[in-house]
Amino acid sequence: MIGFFICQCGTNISATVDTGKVAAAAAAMRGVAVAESIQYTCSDPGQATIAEAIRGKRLDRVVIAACSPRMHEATFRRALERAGLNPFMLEMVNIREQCSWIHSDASEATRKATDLARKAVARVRHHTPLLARKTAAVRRALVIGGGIAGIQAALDIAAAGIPVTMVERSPSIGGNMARLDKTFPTLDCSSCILAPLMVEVKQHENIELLVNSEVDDVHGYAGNFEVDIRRKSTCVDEEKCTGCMICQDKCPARAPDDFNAGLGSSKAISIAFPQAVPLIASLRKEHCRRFNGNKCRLCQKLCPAGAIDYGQEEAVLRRSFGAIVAATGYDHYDWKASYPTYGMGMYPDVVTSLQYERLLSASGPTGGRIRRPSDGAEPRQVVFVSCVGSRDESVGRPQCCSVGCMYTAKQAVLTREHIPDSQAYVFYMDMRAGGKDYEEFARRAQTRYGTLFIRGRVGKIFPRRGKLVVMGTDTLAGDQVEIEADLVVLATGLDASAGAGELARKLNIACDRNGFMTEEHPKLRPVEAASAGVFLAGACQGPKDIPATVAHAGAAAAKVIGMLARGELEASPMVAAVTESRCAGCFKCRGVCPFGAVEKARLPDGRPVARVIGSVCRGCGICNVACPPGAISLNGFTDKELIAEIVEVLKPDVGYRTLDFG
Amino acid sequence: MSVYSYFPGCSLKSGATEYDRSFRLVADCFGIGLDELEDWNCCGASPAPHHWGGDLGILLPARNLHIAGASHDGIVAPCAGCFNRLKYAQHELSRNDDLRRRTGQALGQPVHYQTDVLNLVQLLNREIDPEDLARRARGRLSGMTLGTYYGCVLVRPPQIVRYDDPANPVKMEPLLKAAGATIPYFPFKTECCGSYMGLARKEIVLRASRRIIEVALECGVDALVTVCPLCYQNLDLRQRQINDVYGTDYHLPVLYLTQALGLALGFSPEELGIEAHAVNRPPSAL
Amino acid sequence: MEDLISAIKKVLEQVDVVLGWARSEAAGVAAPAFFHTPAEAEGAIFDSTCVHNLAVHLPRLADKKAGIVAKGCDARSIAQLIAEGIIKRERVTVIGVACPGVIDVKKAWRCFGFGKRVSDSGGQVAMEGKTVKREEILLRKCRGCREAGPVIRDVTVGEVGKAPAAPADPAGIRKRFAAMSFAERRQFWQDQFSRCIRCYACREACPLCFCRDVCTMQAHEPGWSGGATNSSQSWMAQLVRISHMAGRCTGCEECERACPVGIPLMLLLEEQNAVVEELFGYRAGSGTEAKTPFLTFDVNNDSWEQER
Amino acid sequence: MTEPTTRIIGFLCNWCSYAGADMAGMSRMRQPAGVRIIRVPCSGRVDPLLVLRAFQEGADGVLVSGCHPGDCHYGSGNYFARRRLELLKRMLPALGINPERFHYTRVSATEGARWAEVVSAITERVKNANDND
Repeated sequence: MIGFFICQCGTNISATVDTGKVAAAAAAMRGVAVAESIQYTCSDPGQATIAEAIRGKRLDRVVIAACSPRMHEATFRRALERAGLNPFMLEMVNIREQCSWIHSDASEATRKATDLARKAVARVRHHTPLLARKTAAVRRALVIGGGIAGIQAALDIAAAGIPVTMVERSPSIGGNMARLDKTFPTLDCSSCILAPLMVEVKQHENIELLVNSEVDDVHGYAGNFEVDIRRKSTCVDEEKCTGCMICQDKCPARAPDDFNAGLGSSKAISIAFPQAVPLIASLRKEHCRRFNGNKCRLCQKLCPAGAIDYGQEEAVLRRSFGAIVAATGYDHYDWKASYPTYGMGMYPDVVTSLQYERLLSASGPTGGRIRRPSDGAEPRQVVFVSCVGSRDESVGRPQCCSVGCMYTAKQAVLTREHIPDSQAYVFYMDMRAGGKDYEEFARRAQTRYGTLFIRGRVGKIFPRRGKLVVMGTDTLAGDQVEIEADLVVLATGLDASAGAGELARKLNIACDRNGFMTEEHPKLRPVEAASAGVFLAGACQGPKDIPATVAHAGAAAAKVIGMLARGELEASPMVAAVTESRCAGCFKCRGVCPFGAVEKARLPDGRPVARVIGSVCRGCGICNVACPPGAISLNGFTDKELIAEIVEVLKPDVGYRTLDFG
Repeated sequence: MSVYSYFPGCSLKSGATEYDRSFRLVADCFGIGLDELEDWNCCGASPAPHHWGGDLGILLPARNLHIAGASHDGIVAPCAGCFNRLKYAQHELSRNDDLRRRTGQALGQPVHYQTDVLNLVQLLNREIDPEDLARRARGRLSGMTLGTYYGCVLVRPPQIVRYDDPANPVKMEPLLKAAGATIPYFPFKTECCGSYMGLARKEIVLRASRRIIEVALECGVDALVTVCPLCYQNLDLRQRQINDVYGTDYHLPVLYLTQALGLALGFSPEELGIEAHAVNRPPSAL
Repeated sequence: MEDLISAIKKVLEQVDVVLGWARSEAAGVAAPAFFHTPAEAEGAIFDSTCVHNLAVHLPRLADKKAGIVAKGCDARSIAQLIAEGIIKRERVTVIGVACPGVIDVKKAWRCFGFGKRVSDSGGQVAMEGKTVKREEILLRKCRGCREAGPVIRDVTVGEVGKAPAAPADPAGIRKRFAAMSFAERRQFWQDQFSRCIRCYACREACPLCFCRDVCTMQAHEPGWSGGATNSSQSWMAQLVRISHMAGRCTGCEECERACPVGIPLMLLLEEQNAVVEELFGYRAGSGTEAKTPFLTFDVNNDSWEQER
Repeated sequence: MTEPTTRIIGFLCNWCSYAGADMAGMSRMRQPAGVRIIRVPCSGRVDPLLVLRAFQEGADGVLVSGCHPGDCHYGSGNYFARRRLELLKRMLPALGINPERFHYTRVSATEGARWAEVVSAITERVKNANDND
């Protein structure tokens, strides 16, 4: 028994569509027990009329011709549910956005509405009650990446009582933020605000911290991920190491200083930086003498804790998680190959902004005194070049790094604070200072700190009498300018961190053209990845400054908490389902599924069949088309339903059939 | 043996005869056949066609392409400006049916424009095996630091010229390295020399060329190497004017690529016409 | 023939059954045969009447180890079945044979009469004194054959790689069809399918139609076509099959050969194969690793992405 | 009625094109009345057989509209659709259907104006499709 209700939507619909006529036509359609025209179906009285008809006429399915289903489908489903019907026994007919609002001829519009009504009535006959599926979820979250995004997400999730495993590939958490000196626009010390959070992660009873570790492989699906975590060999027993640094002091092998962005040098066995969490040493075999043919065992001999174990092997841990947060952050763009006119790295006094942070930082290689790398002299003239590898179509990088303008302004300010008689110049494209208090800060950099801003790109950097000449255009003055600099700082753009693409593949999520992981919806689902149960936090989704990263990570954490709090997941029932008796076991569905939602199963007689994991399936229906015997079909959009729509909407074809195709 | 149609253009027949001479010497050394284009005309780079407007800027080079036809392995224009005009005309003809038709009308027959247009660097890289060059080099460039100066129209606009990296061209380097020279990174290798502004606004040329020389010296260069007669003119012939205006004392030799290679191959500065240059004090190592 | 028989015997040592041909005395031409024992293998033959694509039997033998005698065109079906994961490479042993081209047996019967023993040597097909040049009664697919060397084979009998020298088929129906307007073509197919008897021989003969019992051509659900034997429903049913063959059909022509009423099905399948090859550079059955363009693509290498 | 309505079945993906058609409605953009929209979750759900079935049932034209490349709600549905439908379009002449009667396009949720243009343009093309070619 089908109930048909047509909405007048005041005059929005009834001005063009004769709703009474459509209702009368519907009343004559097979299975329709009641057909009514209602002034506003979505209003309380309107919904009451529908509910009454459902109960009174024992309706088992309902067609509502009104606005777009994108508008009110959810409303009417709830109405059906309240009236005791399965909410999926509803079919809507879009006669407002796609009919009354776009046609002026009343008879044409009415005929179209009638055609659409007939199609909906035919379709609803094939509807079956659908039940939201519930699956148990593992109450543990994985956070990949230990920068500020991962830290924030982990702390928020852990605070809700949900256990978290944090995986960080480097020896310490802290990420890029730990390398920054001060933060804009408040100029508070980056590590001072970050360090307590790092320590909290380490000490939190709900957080398991795995450094020197990477995600090897991901299986399973939302609520039930199985993740292999590879723990790299560092030759140091984490349980024993006390962080005394004796090994680092005595180690004879020099090694590049990753934390200081290549400035200065470190040792083969070292603690990443003084505030590292966990404060344990790790040994880099590629630089260690012992692993390069020498007999050196100095660190093992000297370690008071006996923590050095040269034979330590890599291990793979398998853990189960209900949800995964990717917080892999960013890397600075490697500018050298794309900007040959900036010297391709041959001038030591052309540094990147991250290197400059280390020169500014008290924990950096110069102890917080700005010294240029070539000769250790204190620079007087410092030139900042914005947008190196950002907003530059000529090197194929149109994107904005979103933080360059502000960190450059900050670095210019700090330059004057460190060296009062210095002069900072900034070549900029546009000042993008959209955040709270950002514009005021950037303005202060000019007014109070005397930074000279020059609008234009730098064409060349070349040496002249021991200085570097920065040659560029001042597009406001319309002139070429040359500035003799002691030190040049390139504000390099941001890339997704190395390996993010590979991780995205493991997580079955997409990356955009710039390599950043793609959120499910740019406005409404900014932290959800396209794979259920996977969330994005921070700059892995796109360049972000610290406040935005923290907010984004908090949002991701809230989604994880929301998902795992109930212990079970409710999946939309509008997913694919397999009729096993029709399945030929060819698994073409499995091949095309973008979400890995189809698994291989065996019937008791040994016959292989496809099975849909309801909580992973997103309901796109690609499999439905790929299945030759039509065994797999998408609930709510089955072949039967769609064929019924086609057949009915084209009836009656008397009078206008022009094509006779079989 | 490969044979190329040779388009000398006005420069190599007048102000840059030493370029023509040295090119023929080097080509001969490596068995590169040069067949001077019969009845060639202006490449179209002179101001006249541009001021007259219309199709002249295309018709002139198109006629040269047409004469070259498919007779040889391609057409070589050592002057960077000539090369650029030929290449530009070819590009326009290939994508503009109407222009092609008009050109055909002007020529009295359908225009043949598909011949391979090569610049000098391209030709030498194609025909000279660096190992062979290294074997034959007499060591006269060893110990010399040469600044490779490409100028503008040899590599730009990149979508038309399609040769070398427009921001950091490097194609001269393998030849000169094989010939024994040291090539430092020279950041001004494509910086503007002032071009034809020498006629109307001399001060612009002096300023631009001065900076090129200044940076070259900063980079420890003994001589600059170019393939463009106009660049040569601004950098060499005007060096004294630069010295006069700026009070500098520059004596930086500027060589055509073929002169530099000629030196390496054992030709004398006289044979190569280097003595005719304004800065003819030979680089110390000669 | 000795080579073939010994090859089959050898393969039988490792497999449960070998699919090949034996002479059907009743029909006078080759008929498919399943060899389980060396004694049975003694009857194996291969000649130009071995028209059948035996790969059609492989999906049903998927749980056995099977050997199969395969012509070049048959081998492509086997490769495609493996590429799709319908059968396992390690379960099948392919005996590739040198094929001189196979004949249109119906035409032979028309020349000689049914049931007369057809012999074939030196390019002459003969029966009781009458002879006809093999080239004249070759199957259409053998003209301009591209498959002389079986793409997949474990054992090779004879010198493979030589395609029959016959030139491609003179146009015939194809020429006529090409000249038709859209409306005429619709009428053409309506006429053709008015003869269809819904016997599904096309499907049964197709080595890649593995759905069999659950095939949507005849299923009530979801109702792509009704079950009636009328032109319109039979046409739609065939379109279902052709659509499911996109990027999978290896062009063995078994469907058309099997059709008892002679509907020129290959007209559509050839067109489809040509379009797939042109659009995606893909030919089904070219290898055991290939994936059809409709089941996979690489976003980064998709031409569409570049258009963006 | 002087001229029969040109009836076109439109298969529109829920996330982009269907929303785009709604957007056109919200902007009150007048369109030919012959289009009958069938909502599908994704253009990847559109089986070429549905298109053929629509022709068989007497549709004058069929239009499939999905997301722009890279915008698919499901990541790759429109890529699958494009491959299948491109083949279909090229097969239509052999089946006796003028390919002018079938169109595959992309309209995003914000492109209401584009949707209205697409509907008008395609209605016109279908109307002018000559089956005696």
